[in-house]
Amino acid sequence: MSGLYQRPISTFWWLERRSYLVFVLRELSSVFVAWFVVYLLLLVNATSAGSTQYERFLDWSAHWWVVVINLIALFFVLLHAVTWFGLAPKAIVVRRRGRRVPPSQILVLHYLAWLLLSAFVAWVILR
Amino acid sequence: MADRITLEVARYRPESDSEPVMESYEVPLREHWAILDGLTYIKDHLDGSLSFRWSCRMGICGSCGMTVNGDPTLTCATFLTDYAPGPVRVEPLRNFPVIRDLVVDIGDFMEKLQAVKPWVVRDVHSPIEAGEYLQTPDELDEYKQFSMCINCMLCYSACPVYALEPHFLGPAAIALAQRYNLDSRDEGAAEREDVLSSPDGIWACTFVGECSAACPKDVDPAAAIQRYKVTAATQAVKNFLLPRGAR
Amino acid sequence: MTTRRPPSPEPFLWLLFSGGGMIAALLVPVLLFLFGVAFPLGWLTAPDHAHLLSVLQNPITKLVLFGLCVLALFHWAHRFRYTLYDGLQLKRFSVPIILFCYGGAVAGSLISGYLLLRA
Amino acid sequence: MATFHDVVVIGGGGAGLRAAIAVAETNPRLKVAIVSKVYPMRSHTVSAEGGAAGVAAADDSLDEHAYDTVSGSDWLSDQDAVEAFVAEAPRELLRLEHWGCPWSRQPDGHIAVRAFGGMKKMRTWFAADRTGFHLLHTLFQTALSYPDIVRYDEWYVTKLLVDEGKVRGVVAIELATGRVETITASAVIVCTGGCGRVYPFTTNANIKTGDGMALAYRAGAPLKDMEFVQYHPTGLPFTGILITEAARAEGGWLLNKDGYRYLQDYDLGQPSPTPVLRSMELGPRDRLSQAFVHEFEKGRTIDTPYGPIVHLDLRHLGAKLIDAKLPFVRELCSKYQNIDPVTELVPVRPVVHYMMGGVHTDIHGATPLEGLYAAGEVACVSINGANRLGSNSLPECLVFGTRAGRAAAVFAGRYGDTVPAAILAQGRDEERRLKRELERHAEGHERIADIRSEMQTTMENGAGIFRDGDSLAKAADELRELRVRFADAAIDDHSRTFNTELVALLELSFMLDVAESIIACALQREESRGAHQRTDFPARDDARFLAHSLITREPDGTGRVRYLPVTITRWPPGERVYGR
Ligand SMILES: Cc1cc2nc3c(=O)[nH]c(=O)nc-3n(C[C@H](O)[C@H](O)[C@H](O)COP(=O)(O)OP(=O)(O)OC[C@H]3O[C@@H](n4cnc5c(N)ncnc54)[C@H](O)[C@@H]3O)c2cc1C
Ligand code: SF4
Ligand code: F3S
Ligand code: FES
Repeated sequence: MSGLYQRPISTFWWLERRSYLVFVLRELSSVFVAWFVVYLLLLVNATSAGSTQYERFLDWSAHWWVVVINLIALFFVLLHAVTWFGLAPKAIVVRRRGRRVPPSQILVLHYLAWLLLSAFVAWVILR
Repeated sequence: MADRITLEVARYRPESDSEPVMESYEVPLREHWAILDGLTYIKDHLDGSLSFRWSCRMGICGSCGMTVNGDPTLTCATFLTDYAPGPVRVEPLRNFPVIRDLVVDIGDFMEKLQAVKPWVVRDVHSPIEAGEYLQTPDELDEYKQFSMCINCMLCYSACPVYALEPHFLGPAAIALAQRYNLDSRDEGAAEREDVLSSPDGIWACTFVGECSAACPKDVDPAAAIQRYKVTAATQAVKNFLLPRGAR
Repeated sequence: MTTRRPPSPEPFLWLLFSGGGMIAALLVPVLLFLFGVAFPLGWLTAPDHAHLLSVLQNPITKLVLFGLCVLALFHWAHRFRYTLYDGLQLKRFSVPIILFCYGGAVAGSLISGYLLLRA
Repeated sequence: MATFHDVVVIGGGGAGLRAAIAVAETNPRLKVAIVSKVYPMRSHTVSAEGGAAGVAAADDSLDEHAYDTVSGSDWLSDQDAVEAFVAEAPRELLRLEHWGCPWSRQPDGHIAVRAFGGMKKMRTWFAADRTGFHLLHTLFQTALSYPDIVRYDEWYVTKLLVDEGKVRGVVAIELATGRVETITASAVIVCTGGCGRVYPFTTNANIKTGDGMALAYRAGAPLKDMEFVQYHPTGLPFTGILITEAARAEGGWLLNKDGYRYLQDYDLGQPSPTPVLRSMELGPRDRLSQAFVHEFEKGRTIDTPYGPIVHLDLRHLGAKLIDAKLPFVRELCSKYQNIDPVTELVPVRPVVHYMMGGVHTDIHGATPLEGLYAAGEVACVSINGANRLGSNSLPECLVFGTRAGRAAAVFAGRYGDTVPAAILAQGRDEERRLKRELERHAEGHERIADIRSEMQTTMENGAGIFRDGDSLAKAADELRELRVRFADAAIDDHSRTFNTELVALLELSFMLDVAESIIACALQREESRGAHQRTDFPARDDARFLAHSLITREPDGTGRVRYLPVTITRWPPGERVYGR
């Protein structure tokens, strides 16, 4: 066959379509999930090291740049949560009495679980 | 409404071009005219050398997929008026080698399709005289959605993983494998597992989801892939935990 | 009898990834909001040290946090690996990428285990 | 260069795929190839919507299916063929079920059947309203499981190679490269489908250009009953997209401009709220299309930019039934007509749909030319006679595809792979001819599309739902002129790679042959029967024309028509009665 043309793929292919960009951002959310683990471990470390260390951590966490990082991280983590719940019903097929539970119901259940768990965690911490 | 619209069409003539060039044509803008009608108008009246595939012009044969204004589209099922006042960019489907103008090479998919064994596999085929295999409407619903694929290749064209990783089995082939896996008459799931659950199979899919967004027949190949990931992962855990004989 | 390939690690990695994705989606937003935003900005008063320590020292908390850390790290490792493959088209460096990602997850898991046990 | 296969099947539609599988099943040692101008799953079978008939219900019988088919054909079908057909259809449909076809089911898991036009019992198997799509994909995917079936996808056959009265292969162009190759064989099965594109307004896909009819005709095989062209009563205006008969079988009504169910005026029974088999909207297609023309003449149709229309009313069926049984109809209406049949009337008009005629074969799919077989819409066995019943065509593809495949396998098994030198020489000649055509037409002046559309208008005016001696004679003259103009047709495309304009040119030349044969046969048949309605000879004339017309090509290129008696086994010709 004379010359097939193969379209080159640009390094920035994910800028070509909005949906690709959202996808890449969604994938990048994992970096912020990892960041959160680091942040959490710092908190754990400080807490177990005593109240002065804990106060130090609180002060550090209030630095403007730490807050900015965390705000960005929160945005990405929320993006992660929303996209994750949005896609979960596609993978999960639940059957009740032989009938398939509609995906919309599964979605609602996910959000409910999210809400309850978040409230519970907040209660444990703020109690 | 203006009565004409411009189509910018990608032309690629392998004998003379090293890459596609865009050419503009003016075609009538009429109600009910699909993009495809614009292209056939060009071929019939303006330039007979434009090459593209089409056949049924009712959205079922899967021939006429192209990239319209950047989106993978069935050109017989999208209408010029939706793009008015234009211009409309018509290019070949992305992610496939271009043979000529708007015609792409889908040989790769045809091989992958065969690789997933899209046919009923059974240990024992019951004789025709024994009548049909019973299948309730609910059992039919289990796989029906995945049986709607017209092999139009829009999903491959939309999937960035396929663009980057040509060995990726891809959405439609996996959806069709699932169509048989979920069919109550089929017993071939184990035979398909090796191909599906390979690094170039489902695990290469990062759930971009664009395949399902592009699919004109609501096959939802992304769902097929994710569901199979759950199945394959469960199977792998089982294989890992249970000794060989007990499986 | 069909001959099987040696079991591939992909399904297990994917399970870890999915587990991490789910637990991260459920727990991380609220935790990050409280400790990363609300307390530092003074929207809410941070819990006192004694209370937090007692929560932390509860074995159930330790278990949950350990699970969260491990799964979330593997979630990152898996997703980040593919982001490097696809987003930056670095698949040709897959060996160092795999080492970096999953190695990082394993190391992070060990550290988190140590820190949580000690707490 | 030449490749050999024991059996070459031209066409990868329902008939071609079934035939190829039958060859592989009959004799696994044979090498079989499918040559198709489109990927098999793009073949036109994919568009079939309504269903496939085969006796399945307990209250039904083979005899009743046979009788409906024979009377539906206006007694022009061969009854031995019909009997074989109805006997084997259920088996073939079941086999397809075993291969995975997602037939619609009853709650208990058995196959569901629906009513169809001209059928006295419910016996049409369906897969929602995408029957052809599911049938074709099932066949194609099943064919993939036979490693011995070789495919030439997107290869265009230009000629059958004949030596000493035996067909020994084909010449085909690989579209992707423009390469011309001789593919030799011991037997060739033509399964190239119909020729609706000879007319301007048709349900048929772009690829249905009668290639196989012309290939066989040029090779010396006769065409049979070419004057019988089926108009389907319900096509969408402009696009010609089919609204399946299943829409009426599920209870749809045809209304004229006054909202009146006009079919009651045409001896098709009395209206009732629920569908009655073989009555009103469930009458046969020829009668329904003819009724439309009469309504038009009475001024009771509705004028639109795309011609006169009547309305198909599905509103009383409700969204639930429409979504369950006619989802594709709803999709097509909303996509292509911007209407929702749940709440709105669907505009429809008769549209060219199917060729009853085709390559003359016996009940084993064999043509009079040794080594040449045919099956599917391209062939005329004949079970369809003067009018095909809806849902008989898909099972016909299966039953006679199988039969042709078996017969060809047995025939080819007796040959070795030595191919006469004369065949190879012919192949090289054809290659040179194609090259010359391209060069010659590069200098041409007439647009292919212009000639084609004039041919189509000629056919519609000359041999439409109603025709007469004058209109046919005029059409014959016009076709002769078009042939002259065709010699000067222009090709803009000088590339070898995927040259669709060359294909269009070759298709047009095939269509001109087919068009001429339709006109010639229609001129000679001085009676009205089924889909062939002569206003100058309005009555059926069994004394002269209870016979198949056979047209063969004379050395000078003209067609010669003769007649072959109809085989009658158990159902002597009678009156066609519907609605009573
Ligand atoms: C819209 C529509 C709806 C229908 N609905 C029904 C229904 O509900 N029930 C029913 O029984 N019937 C129905 N029919 C009729 C039925 O679908 C067709 O008669 C039947 O599918 C024809 O199948 P086939 O295999 O003969 O040909 P096709 O499916 O048309 O296949 C022809 C094949 O030949 C190949 N070919 C043609 N020319 C060449 C060449 N020169 N070189 C190489 N290859 C070539 C093509 O590539 C193709 O693969 C319908 C028809 C239409 C148009
Ligand atoms: S899954 Fe959808 S988009 Fe992909 S080939 Fe099938 S029909 Fe086309
Ligand atoms: S777009 Fe591609 S990555 Fe997966 S979900 Fe669809 S196949
Ligand atoms: S032409 Fe068949 S899908 Fe568009």
